[in-house]
Amino acid sequence: MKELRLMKGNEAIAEAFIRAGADGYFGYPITPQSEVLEYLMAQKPYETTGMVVLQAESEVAAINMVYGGAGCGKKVVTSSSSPGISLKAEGISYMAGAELPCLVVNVVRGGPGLGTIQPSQGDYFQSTKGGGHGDYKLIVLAPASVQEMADFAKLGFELAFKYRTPVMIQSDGVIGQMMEKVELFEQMPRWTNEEIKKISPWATVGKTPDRERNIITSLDLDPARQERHVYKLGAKYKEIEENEVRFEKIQCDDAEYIFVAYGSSARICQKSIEIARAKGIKVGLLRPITLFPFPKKVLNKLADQVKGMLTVEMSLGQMIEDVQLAVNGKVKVEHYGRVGGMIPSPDEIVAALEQKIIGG
Amino acid sequence: MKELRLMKGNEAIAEAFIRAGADGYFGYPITPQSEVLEYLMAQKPYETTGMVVLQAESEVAAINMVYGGAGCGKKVVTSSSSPGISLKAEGISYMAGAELPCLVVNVVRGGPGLGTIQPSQGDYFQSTKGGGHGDYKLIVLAPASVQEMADFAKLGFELAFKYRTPVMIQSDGVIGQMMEKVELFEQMPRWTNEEIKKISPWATVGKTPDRERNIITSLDLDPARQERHVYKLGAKYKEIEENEVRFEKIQCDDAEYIFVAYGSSARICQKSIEIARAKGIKVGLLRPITLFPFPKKVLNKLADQVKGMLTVEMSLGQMIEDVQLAVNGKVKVEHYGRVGGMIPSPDEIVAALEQKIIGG
Amino acid sequence: MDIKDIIKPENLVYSKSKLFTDKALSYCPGCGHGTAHKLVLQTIEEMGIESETIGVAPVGCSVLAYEFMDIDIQQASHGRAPAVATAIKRLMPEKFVFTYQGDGDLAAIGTAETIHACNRGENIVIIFINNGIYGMTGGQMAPTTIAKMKTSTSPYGRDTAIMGNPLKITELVAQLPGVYYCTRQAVHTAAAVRKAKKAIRQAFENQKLKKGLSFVEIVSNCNSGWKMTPVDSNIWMENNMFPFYPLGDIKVPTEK
Amino acid sequence: MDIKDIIKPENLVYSKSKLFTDKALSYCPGCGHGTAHKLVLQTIEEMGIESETIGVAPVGCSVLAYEFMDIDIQQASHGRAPAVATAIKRLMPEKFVFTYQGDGDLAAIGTAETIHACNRGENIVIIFINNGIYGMTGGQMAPTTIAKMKTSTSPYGRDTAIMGNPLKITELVAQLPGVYYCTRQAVHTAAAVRKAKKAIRQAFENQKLKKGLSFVEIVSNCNSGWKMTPVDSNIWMENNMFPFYPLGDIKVPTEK
Amino acid sequence: MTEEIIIAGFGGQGVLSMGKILAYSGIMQDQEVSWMPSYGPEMRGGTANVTVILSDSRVSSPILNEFDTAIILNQQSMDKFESTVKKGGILLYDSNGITRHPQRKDITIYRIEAAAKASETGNTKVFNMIVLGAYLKIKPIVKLENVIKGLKKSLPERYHNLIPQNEQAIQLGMDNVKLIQKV
Amino acid sequence: MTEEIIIAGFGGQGVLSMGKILAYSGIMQDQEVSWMPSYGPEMRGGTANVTVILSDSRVSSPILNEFDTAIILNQQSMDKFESTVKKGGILLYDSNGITRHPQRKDITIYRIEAAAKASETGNTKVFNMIVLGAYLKIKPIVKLENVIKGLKKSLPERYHNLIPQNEQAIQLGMDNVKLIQKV
Amino acid sequence: MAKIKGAIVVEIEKCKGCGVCEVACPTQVIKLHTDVNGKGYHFAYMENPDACIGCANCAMVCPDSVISVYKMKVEA
Amino acid sequence: MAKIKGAIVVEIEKCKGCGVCEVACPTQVIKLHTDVNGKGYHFAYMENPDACIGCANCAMVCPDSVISVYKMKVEA
Ligand SMILES: Cc1ncc(C[n+]2csc(CCOP(=O)(O)OP(=O)(O)O)c2C)c(N)n1
Ligand SMILES: Cc1ncc(C[n+]2csc(CCOP(=O)(O)OP(=O)(O)O)c2C)c(N)n1
Ligand code: SF4
Ligand code: SF4
Ligand code: SF4
Ligand code: SF4
Ligand code: SF4
Ligand code: SF4
Ligand SMILES: [Mg+2]
Ligand SMILES: [Mg+2]
Repeated sequence: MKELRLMKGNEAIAEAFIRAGADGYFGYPITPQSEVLEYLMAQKPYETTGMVVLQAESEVAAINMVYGGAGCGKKVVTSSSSPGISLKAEGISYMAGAELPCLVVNVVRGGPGLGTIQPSQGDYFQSTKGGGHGDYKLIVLAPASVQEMADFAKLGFELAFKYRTPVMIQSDGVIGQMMEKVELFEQMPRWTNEEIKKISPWATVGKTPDRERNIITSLDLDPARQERHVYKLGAKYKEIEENEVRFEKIQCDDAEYIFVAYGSSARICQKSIEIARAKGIKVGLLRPITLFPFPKKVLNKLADQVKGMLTVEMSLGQMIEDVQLAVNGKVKVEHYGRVGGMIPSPDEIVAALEQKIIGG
Repeated sequence: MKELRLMKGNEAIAEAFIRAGADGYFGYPITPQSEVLEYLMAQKPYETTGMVVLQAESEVAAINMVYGGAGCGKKVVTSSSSPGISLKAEGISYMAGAELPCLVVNVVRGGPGLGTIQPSQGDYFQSTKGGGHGDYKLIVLAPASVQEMADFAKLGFELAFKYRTPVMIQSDGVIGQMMEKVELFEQMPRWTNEEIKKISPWATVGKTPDRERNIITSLDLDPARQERHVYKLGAKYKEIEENEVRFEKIQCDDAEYIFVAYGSSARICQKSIEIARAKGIKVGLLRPITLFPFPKKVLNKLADQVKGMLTVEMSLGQMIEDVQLAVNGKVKVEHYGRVGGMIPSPDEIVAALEQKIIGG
Repeated sequence: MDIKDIIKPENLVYSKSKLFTDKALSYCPGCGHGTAHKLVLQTIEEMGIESETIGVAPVGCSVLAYEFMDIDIQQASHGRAPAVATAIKRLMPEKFVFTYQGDGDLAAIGTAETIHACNRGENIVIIFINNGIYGMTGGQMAPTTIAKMKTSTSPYGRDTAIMGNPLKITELVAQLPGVYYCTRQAVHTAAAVRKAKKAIRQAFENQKLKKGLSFVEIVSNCNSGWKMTPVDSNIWMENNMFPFYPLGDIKVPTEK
Repeated sequence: MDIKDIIKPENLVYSKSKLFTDKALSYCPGCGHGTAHKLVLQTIEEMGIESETIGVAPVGCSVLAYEFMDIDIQQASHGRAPAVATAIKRLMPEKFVFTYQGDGDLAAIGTAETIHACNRGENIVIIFINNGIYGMTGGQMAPTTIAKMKTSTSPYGRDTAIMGNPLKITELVAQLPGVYYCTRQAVHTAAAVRKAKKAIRQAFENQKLKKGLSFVEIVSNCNSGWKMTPVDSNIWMENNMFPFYPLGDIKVPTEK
Repeated sequence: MTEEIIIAGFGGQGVLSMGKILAYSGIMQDQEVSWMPSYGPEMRGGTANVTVILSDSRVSSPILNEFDTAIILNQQSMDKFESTVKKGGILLYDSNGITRHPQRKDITIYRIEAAAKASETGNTKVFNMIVLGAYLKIKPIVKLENVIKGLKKSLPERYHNLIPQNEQAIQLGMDNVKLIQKV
Repeated sequence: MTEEIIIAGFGGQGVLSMGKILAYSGIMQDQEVSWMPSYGPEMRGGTANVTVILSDSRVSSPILNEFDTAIILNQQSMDKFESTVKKGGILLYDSNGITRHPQRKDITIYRIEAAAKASETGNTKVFNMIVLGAYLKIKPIVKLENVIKGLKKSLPERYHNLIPQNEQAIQLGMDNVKLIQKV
Repeated sequence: MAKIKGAIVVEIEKCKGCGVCEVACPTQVIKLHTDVNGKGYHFAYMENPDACIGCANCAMVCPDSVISVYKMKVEA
Repeated sequence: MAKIKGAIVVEIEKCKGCGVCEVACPTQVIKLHTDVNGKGYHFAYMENPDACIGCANCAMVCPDSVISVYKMKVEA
């Protein structure tokens, strides 16, 4: 039987790295996610599974360590929070360009700048539209529970290797710091060198006589070749949009209105639904689980059914653009959010629905 | 009379910094914009206007030098190209949070990663949606000529100080490397210490007994206060959207189709218009000059007039989202672009118009 | 005689620097940050340069230094205070500029900015609080954490074979020609405070004379991070930190 | 006797390393990068470790090292090769890992990664090509540019008062306990090439013995950036670079 | 059944671990639980609080602005959280250090002199267990045996010898809680 | 009038500066101009080219894939740019180092032995001015006096003494350009 | 004979009870109070005021600058 | 008496004419050709083949590794 534990989101994801057979974690402390590294250091997986855990000198070093490890076909991961993720932007862009699989966890805090250490969802644009330079996309998973923190570590690695792409797990201070019960999946063995050679034949593990040398790079000085490469990336993102959309529909069947919210906001919206339905307002929730690929189609379909949508984000309104792009003018879309580390309460969300959508 | 010169875009903007009375430039070499620092070092403005020019140890150091200078109410600027801009993401977010005026020039090259040194417009999302973390916006100016490289240096400083916000000048390898004739505005004096105290009473120039101490920070550990701060930023961005939209309409009056393109793509589209109109296709060009604030209203209005819009970008399609958001489903919007340092030719753009919009 | 007879304005011999704001320090009880703040402010007050001084606060427990010091201050991003200070000083060479940084800030993420500001010989003062730990974020290992020391990210003690050696950044920067004066001090006893005060004064005087960069390390406690009482932490510091980070001048101006 | 009698397979005493690919080197005529590449490849070939070696290329003229070296290589982002190599080595401790970096890459933007990889004593080899300039981007000033030297961003010569002092990063890292072996070499004469070769071999042997980090600086020319002929650039290097960057071992293992 | 609780006091009073034990106890009897702490440097010598939810169905929002029960252990927390108790809900507090006692008339108020009792026992560390006992007396939402199981889960093995003394403290709390006002 | 030109050859042949002088000459007679070079490290010992446009009206795209005139100075450039000359346009080339001469039949072709002439004069630096002269003979789109003005603008003051010798080189080019094929 | 007498004033509400002053005092003047202040700290006070020589050691090491020191010469 | 005779082979098309080998040769064997190769470089060649002692200095310093060195003992 799987194990049941009461854990913080940050601890659960750290434990899940170990169990998912991760080869290496490289990180730098920052609130509200320092427990990830702390948990790993306390567990010492290097003495059990052989997983490397290293506190880097900075976030920049950490993401480049991840680059190095991923280039060897290893399962590697880093975690940070908003300012630290900004520092990793160049490295993430490199990894997307070099088509390297890895996990990057962002336990979002309030920005811009040093901002606040309290929860926020202000990094949606950064994660989904490209914090780094150039045409690239990350697969972005948004866990809404401690259970998903653990599960998405495994899923994230699967997707990363399936598409040879960095995967971002976008959490926030609520999900990272809260404890819930979590059913942990069983320990998976780390890949052997032989398995890595099969799974990632492109990896730089030493050029044996049976193959051409392997190169990890994001550079091509020949524009025609570089263009082909970028088109190939573009095709991959299209494929991901076809295959990997994930979302949760809650009480949408009879809904006249829809909340669109992810992560901790989606949790709060569930309480809002209880309140609203008690008042007779038929509202449901569409929770994007993948922020990229964004659940456009289902939203576009829901737009035919409902009278309006309210996006609820702990930001000034970022995901709302993707919702608007999805519904393409079919239905009214408004945003409600709190910022700066403030968290919207279930009833103020209901009030916003009444005011901006139903009454508005 | 103003001076007329044949200059590279990179040289023109460097000369314009001096003439705009800039106090400091901090940068790190990267192709295709190294001429900016080289020009300044050759001119030695520190011996004439007193402007400081410093080659920093990295882009991260450079943006933080800009932070320091801007915090003193000085006119300061940095320039780089795509990977270097990614490294500046944290610093830019800090400056937005601390409400510091400055100029950041991005002479975009092809990404992601090290990519190519050839021209690209793949950093649109990064500039307009937020490369750094948190809710913030930059004013983004997109010059389409060497003349505008010079003029926008001046305009950029004006806007930066008007709104206490970082301003991004988003150029690309074409505009940076090409020479055109440019009419240089006259040398403006650098602000005196007295002027700075008046213009930027918030600046840290030493706490005199007549005022409270000045603090430059983006941090507020109290969520309620931080929320007020972020709302204030939000209000500022709204104000900028009201007041500072800039665009150029070319042959739109009788247009049945519209190209939407900025920077060097807009230059190429003008040639495409010649070609298309010779064929009897009535096409015009809407050139956003400010990428944020985006010329939403004019596009929404044009959507009532035309049959379709083609965005032309040297990317996989980024600005197209803003165009779609602007027209809100009223009219068909498609994207045509080249990537990886490849530059679309005028006639392939016309072909794309015929195929994707007129025929499609 | 009665105490009231002693406690009279004319008998006052030591009190809080006037350059402190009214806000209570946010530091943990017994934390050396407060003492170090005081010495910086006393120096500025004595030199009468409060209206000409711009401080640069780091990211670390002293991120809020600007709440407590009644002077103009910029709060820099993590590790970049030397770059921020470089620009301030270059743009306003007539002002006094100092950074105040922790060991994570200065010697981990900020290594490049530290080395290069030092190497350029920027005419600034760097006050470097080495408490061998990341205080602010809850006691993680710092580059300066000594061997075997327990922190939240070295819960079984720093294993130098895996986690690297403690970094004597001060000895490193002392090698650079741009560094004019470099010293290591402490603030846990009155005698140490007196010496540290003198060192800080010297550093600011150097800046006045345009001598280049002055670097003052203060080995300090982080009783919260170390999980000790303040008094015990100071004893532990003497017994464990000082042998590795010996106090005293590391580089002194040769000219006089 | 006829030359043809000499030019026979059995008389071959020196030829191109087999670990070069067929691709012609993209370097400027006379550039030391090519020679340095050769020494690295010869070492790997001699030790027979080509299937166990992973190289890390920098951003700089040698960004394309992977085009020329017939081994597995990762191209790291600017300055971060030591971090990339750290992870590779830690995840595959049985492999040989080296970085190949220019002076801008290693000593400017990459300062923190260099210092910390050295300080952790990562069991890798760093080959550091110091040509006193940013070759790739068109000859801008590097941290290592010597005083008064002209570059495109110091067109009137490096004014150390404004632009800072040339940085002897090699002497700095030699201080760190994690650095086991540290030497400065050149590759412009046959004698220098022989010594440099030996140093690189020593470095790789150290890695085999798990001794920690070996750091081999090669002072080299950038005739394009220096705007000289290759031959003149080598003479200039001897006269101007070597006095400031003296060749020879800086740190040698004390044990034997 | 859903019980939404806020526990608030000084850092160091064991607020977070008390919440954790409660949450673990819920798990032991197959409930859904969530535990959401305040976090960050302001906790340094400052206040700490934790929201604990125990429910028979999936917990929606882990963050609330109204609570069934508020357990309040210093004045700052009283100022902040008295108003967040739902009408008809419960406020339990320790009067040590309290300068302004609760004033609401629409809630039920209990007091437990846990600090005093703890120092009487000579073991101030069991303070939070006394409070927990008081709470469980008022609202026996988890069985004592499950609390003990929860304790075992949340304490590292090497501290399991302390469990009996924690159990006694819980009993002490149960025995000493006082009803101040009933609605 | 709009003239769209590509000049292509080795780095070091003065391709970029020839384009610059041409552009400056245009400015001297009040035309609109643009000058767009190839750039980057592949120029290291490799090829260099520049697109120059002179026009009476605002220049739209500075980047083109068809040209009125191509000036071609090595084989690689011939391979790359011969096909880009507009039908009826002009191709001017120096045969030095050319292994495959132009083959198109629908364009006018001129040759200038500029490398040979330059080494005859003993000053290989004027190579590009000889080419410029040849071009201006074919297409006198800018007046010689404006070229001299353009030269003055693009050369630093300390080289102005070299202008006469550049002028002679231009003349040399004008005198030696040969028509190979006329359409 | 002239003797030096000292005294200190502790800002009780700002004292954090760290005890650093206590160990710094050469004449064992200072103790931490059994009572706590509004923040819950056992604040410092002069337990042996007579022993105070006004050396300011305590104030010098007080991280929170909450000690003021007074000193005067008295004829013994 | 046994004498050492050497010879070099330059890959002409890959030579970049840098001249580094020329100055490295202790016996002035090498010169740069007045002709150029396909890339336009004046390539290196043995101008005094008889003087070659096969020391490989030239090859050692050749940045492009385009020199192969041959050596044999010949009876004088
Ligand atoms: C880019 C970035 N990375 C990480 C952090 C998190 N962080 C805040 S303070 C700190 C370390 C502080 O340690 P130190 O500099 O030693 O200061 P102390 O608190 O010990 O005085 C860290 C890692 C951050 N705010 N920004
Ligand atoms: C983040 C980033 N900044 C700047 C650059 C531009 N850049 C490429 S190479 C280089 C410097 C190369 O100099 P060096 O390391 O000395 O190598 P060399 O070419 O001299 O061998 C720079 C600044 C870049 N590619 N990425
Ligand atoms: S955490 Fe450490 S460094 Fe920070 S205030 Fe507390 S004792 Fe001082
Ligand atoms: S630019 Fe300099 S370093 Fe680069 S290849 Fe040319 S000579 Fe070598
Ligand atoms: S002034 Fe000196 S003697 Fe008096 S209490 Fe303070 S330390 Fe003790
Ligand atoms: S040193 Fe200061 S804060 Fe600490 S106990 Fe003494 S008076 Fe209080
Ligand atoms: S050293 Fe090599 S590349 Fe240079 S001239 Fe000699 S053979 Fe040619
Ligand atoms: S092998 Fe020696 S002697 Fe022969 S050409 Fe080369 S350097 Fe000269
Ligand atoms: Mg510290
Ligand atoms: Mg270099």
